[in-house]
Amino acid sequence: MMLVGNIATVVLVSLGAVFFLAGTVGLLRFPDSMTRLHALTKADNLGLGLVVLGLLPQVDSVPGALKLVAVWVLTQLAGATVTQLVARAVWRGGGRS
Amino acid sequence: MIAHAALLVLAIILPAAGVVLALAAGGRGAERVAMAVIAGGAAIALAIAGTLWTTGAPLSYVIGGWAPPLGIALRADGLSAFLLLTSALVIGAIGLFARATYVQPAGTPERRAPLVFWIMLMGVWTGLNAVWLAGDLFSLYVALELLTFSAVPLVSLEGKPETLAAALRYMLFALIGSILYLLGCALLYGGYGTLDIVLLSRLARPEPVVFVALALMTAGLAAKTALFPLHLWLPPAHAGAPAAASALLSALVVKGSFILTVRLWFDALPGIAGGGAAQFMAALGSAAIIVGSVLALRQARLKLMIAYSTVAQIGYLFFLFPLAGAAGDWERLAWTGGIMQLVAHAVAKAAMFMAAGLIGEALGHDRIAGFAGLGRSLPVVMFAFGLAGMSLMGLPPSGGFVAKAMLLTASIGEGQWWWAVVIMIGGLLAAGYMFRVLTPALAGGAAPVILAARISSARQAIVLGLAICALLLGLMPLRPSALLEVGRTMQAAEVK
Amino acid sequence: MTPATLYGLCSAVLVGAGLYGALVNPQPLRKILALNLLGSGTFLLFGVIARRGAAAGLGGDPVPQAMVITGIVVAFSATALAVALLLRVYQETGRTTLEQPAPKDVV
Amino acid sequence: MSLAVLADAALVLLVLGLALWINAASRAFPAVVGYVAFGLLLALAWLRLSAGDVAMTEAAVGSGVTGAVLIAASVRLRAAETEAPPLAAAPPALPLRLLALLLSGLVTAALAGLVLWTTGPAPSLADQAVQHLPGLGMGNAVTGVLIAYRALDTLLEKVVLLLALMGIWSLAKDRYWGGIPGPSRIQPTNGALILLARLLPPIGIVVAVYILWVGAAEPGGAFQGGAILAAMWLLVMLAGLRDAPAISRPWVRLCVTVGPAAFIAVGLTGFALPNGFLSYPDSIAKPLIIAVESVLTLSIAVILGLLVAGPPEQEP
Repeated sequence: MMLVGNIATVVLVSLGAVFFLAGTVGLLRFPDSMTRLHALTKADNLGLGLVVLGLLPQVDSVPGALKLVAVWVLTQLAGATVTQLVARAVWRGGGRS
Repeated sequence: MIAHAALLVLAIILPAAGVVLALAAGGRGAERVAMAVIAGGAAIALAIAGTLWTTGAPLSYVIGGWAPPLGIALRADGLSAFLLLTSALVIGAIGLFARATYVQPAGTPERRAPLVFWIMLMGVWTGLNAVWLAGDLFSLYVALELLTFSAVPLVSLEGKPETLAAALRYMLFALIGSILYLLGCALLYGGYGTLDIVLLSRLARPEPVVFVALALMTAGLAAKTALFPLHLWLPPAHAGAPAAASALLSALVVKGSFILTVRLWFDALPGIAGGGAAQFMAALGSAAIIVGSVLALRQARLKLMIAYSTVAQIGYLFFLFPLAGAAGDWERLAWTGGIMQLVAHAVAKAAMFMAAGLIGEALGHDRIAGFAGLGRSLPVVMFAFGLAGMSLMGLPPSGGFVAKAMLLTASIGEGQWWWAVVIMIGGLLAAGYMFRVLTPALAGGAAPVILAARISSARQAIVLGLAICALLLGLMPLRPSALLEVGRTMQAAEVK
Repeated sequence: MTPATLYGLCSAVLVGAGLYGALVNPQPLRKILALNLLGSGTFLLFGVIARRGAAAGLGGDPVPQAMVITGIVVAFSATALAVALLLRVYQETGRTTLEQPAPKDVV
Repeated sequence: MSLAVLADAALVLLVLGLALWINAASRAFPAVVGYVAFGLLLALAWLRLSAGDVAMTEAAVGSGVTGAVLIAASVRLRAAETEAPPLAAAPPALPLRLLALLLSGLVTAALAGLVLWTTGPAPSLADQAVQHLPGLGMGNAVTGVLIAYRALDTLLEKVVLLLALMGIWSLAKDRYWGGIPGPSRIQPTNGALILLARLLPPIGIVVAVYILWVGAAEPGGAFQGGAILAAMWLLVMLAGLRDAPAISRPWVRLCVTVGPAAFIAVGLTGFALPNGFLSYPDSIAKPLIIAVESVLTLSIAVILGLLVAGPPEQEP
């Protein structure tokens, strides 16, 4: 059981890291703000989600697990709002970055 | 004895509670709270000084029963007693003086300036008493910040553009100063695991960490004290503030960081800084005296002149570092002389700024060129101004004379005659800028000036009373004060 | 090199950078930012000292840590007050400089 | 070199790079945004130094609330940035810059030297601090220091906060005294922000209360909890759902003063106990401390929020 958990952690967290990496590369390399936002939100949504999912087997209490999930949910909420705000500001500014 | 020691707590907590209460009450309540705090604070200061005087022993109070190094102790020695009394006297006079300016008429909406003034007055007092009494370098940092946060709004109280800029500049100087001081605290804690002054004095040895800490802290505190060449912020800030606030800032607030420097050099880290460093401090003080006085001579406006005179008079305080010490007759004389200079300047400068405020109100301006014949129109105010000026010049019989005479005697006695030369030049320059104001004002032939506003005799009396206090300090005998020596244990051992 | 030493060096550089920025940068807002860097460096030094004083099952000496918490709060209050002053100066004068108007009043 | 040291080194390099960039950036707004990121990275550094309480405070106050103040200021000052001297300030002359460089270089060198010089374990009060915790009913030593051993500092720091608030209010124009802080924000704004401002505060309040409560035993406490409450309030104001309250409102005055007043009152009742001012009776130490901290949290939240909101700029 321990082993399965550990393997799941390694796989999921690594996968999450890949998404973060891809998101960061996108942030640096994409041409304009909209596509950059797109890249960032992928890192936020999937990357963090996978990392949290991967860490769950390592938590030994239910409240601890709930806290981890709460971190993900709150980041989603904040990230989505901020993306909206930035996108709207970019839109108003005529689509320039 | 425990009951007496509890007074140390009350000296800090009473004005602090005043700040909280005045803000909660708002409006007319603020002034009432401030008046009650002034009365109570004066009683506490007198009681502490009286206890030290009668018992001849210092007081200390351990907060919450947590003894240092884990906890914080408050301590009152003779120096604290002098400073508590001085601040109670000066703040009392300023408070009574300011009642006419910062009025909240009954039944009207709350006004900005009175509420801010009364709260900041008590904020300054909290900070000062905490500086005089706290026995822990980090508590002293918080105390310094109390001073900064209450002094800055006083500078910009009138909201004029130039005073706002002066307040911002003062704030930035003060912030750099407090962070450098805090940096030194970090180093000392890292070296010795305590920031308690008494424990540090036992543990600290002359080693790199202490040198760096002392240098950083001294530099930071010098910026807050406006020691030359870090004085640039002071004149616009002190001259731009309303008169009652200028009096508070020039008389007391700059002394807070100075006394903290003294506590560091003499109490927390005694004997760490070498003679060369002490000479350097006094050299900066000398430069302050010369530069400040010369600039004071060149000012066209009275309040700026007085502010530059503060830069100069602060310079004298720094003669403490090479001249004063725990042992030896000359050193003890210099100690009393230096502290007397602080007290005399506080009292005289407060009187002088308030007199300048009354002159400004009466004339509608404070240009020195327009002062001819002022002596006839405002005799009491000009008399008070002259009396306070005697102290700055060091003429007998005044507090300033006693202080400067002691410093002068000590410097000759210790073979450091060069400081004596500076003290005498400084006196001459002070006479120069004082007479630039007094001569036209008291000139016999000139017709009395037409006054724009009438000045109440009660306010004139307050200023005169304070100026007379500056004079009465001159009745002090020219020898080391017994009260000031309370708590300076090392020296007591030396004498026996 | 222990982590504490590493962060200690970090704090030394932060202090230097903050001090330089506060002295040299002419814009008051940037001075305030630099002062915050200076403050952060100072606090970090407290943290390093606390870490080196780890004992009694604690990861660090709680006394300097508590001092940092007090310090951060004071630093924030200072930033807020300085920024409010700056905004008011700008509102009144349209300028963001600390230079005094040329002293015309000198004899 | 272990992996952890590598991570530390990377974090330090990131922090330093960001710091230098904040100094060098040509415009204020990006520098300020950089500072917020800097604060969050610093919070990670604090975790690496085993200082969870400080990390939370740094993230919430040092980076978060400070960032809010600085960002708002940089936006309002944006127009001034394109000004040339004399409206904007000119940098100092080269010799002065070199002097400043020399000075800051010396300080850095001295500090770095001391850090490298003293490598052994530092003197520590950790033992003493832990030893007395059970008597207070506390498990978190940092909270113990703040609320008991060095309670005087904490109390005076509350007075500093009040003075700072009063100082900011004092910058109001006379005709706005007693009015509403800041320019009016009530306007049809972004739907997403409004949604967040409706969703997040209930969660934030629960988290703040939790952090205050847990502060007795684990990282957390009045300040961290208060900062979170303040952030929730600021979010509501930012979304345009509510304006800041007029500063003449009695409840505002009550909220900002009740915490410090309660702290002073509890401190003074200590005079009736053997250990005097700011000591707590053994039997009810913990509930008393939690009670004081709860009231303090409320005051801190309101004060922090109002410090960010700024001086009154609308007539009462």
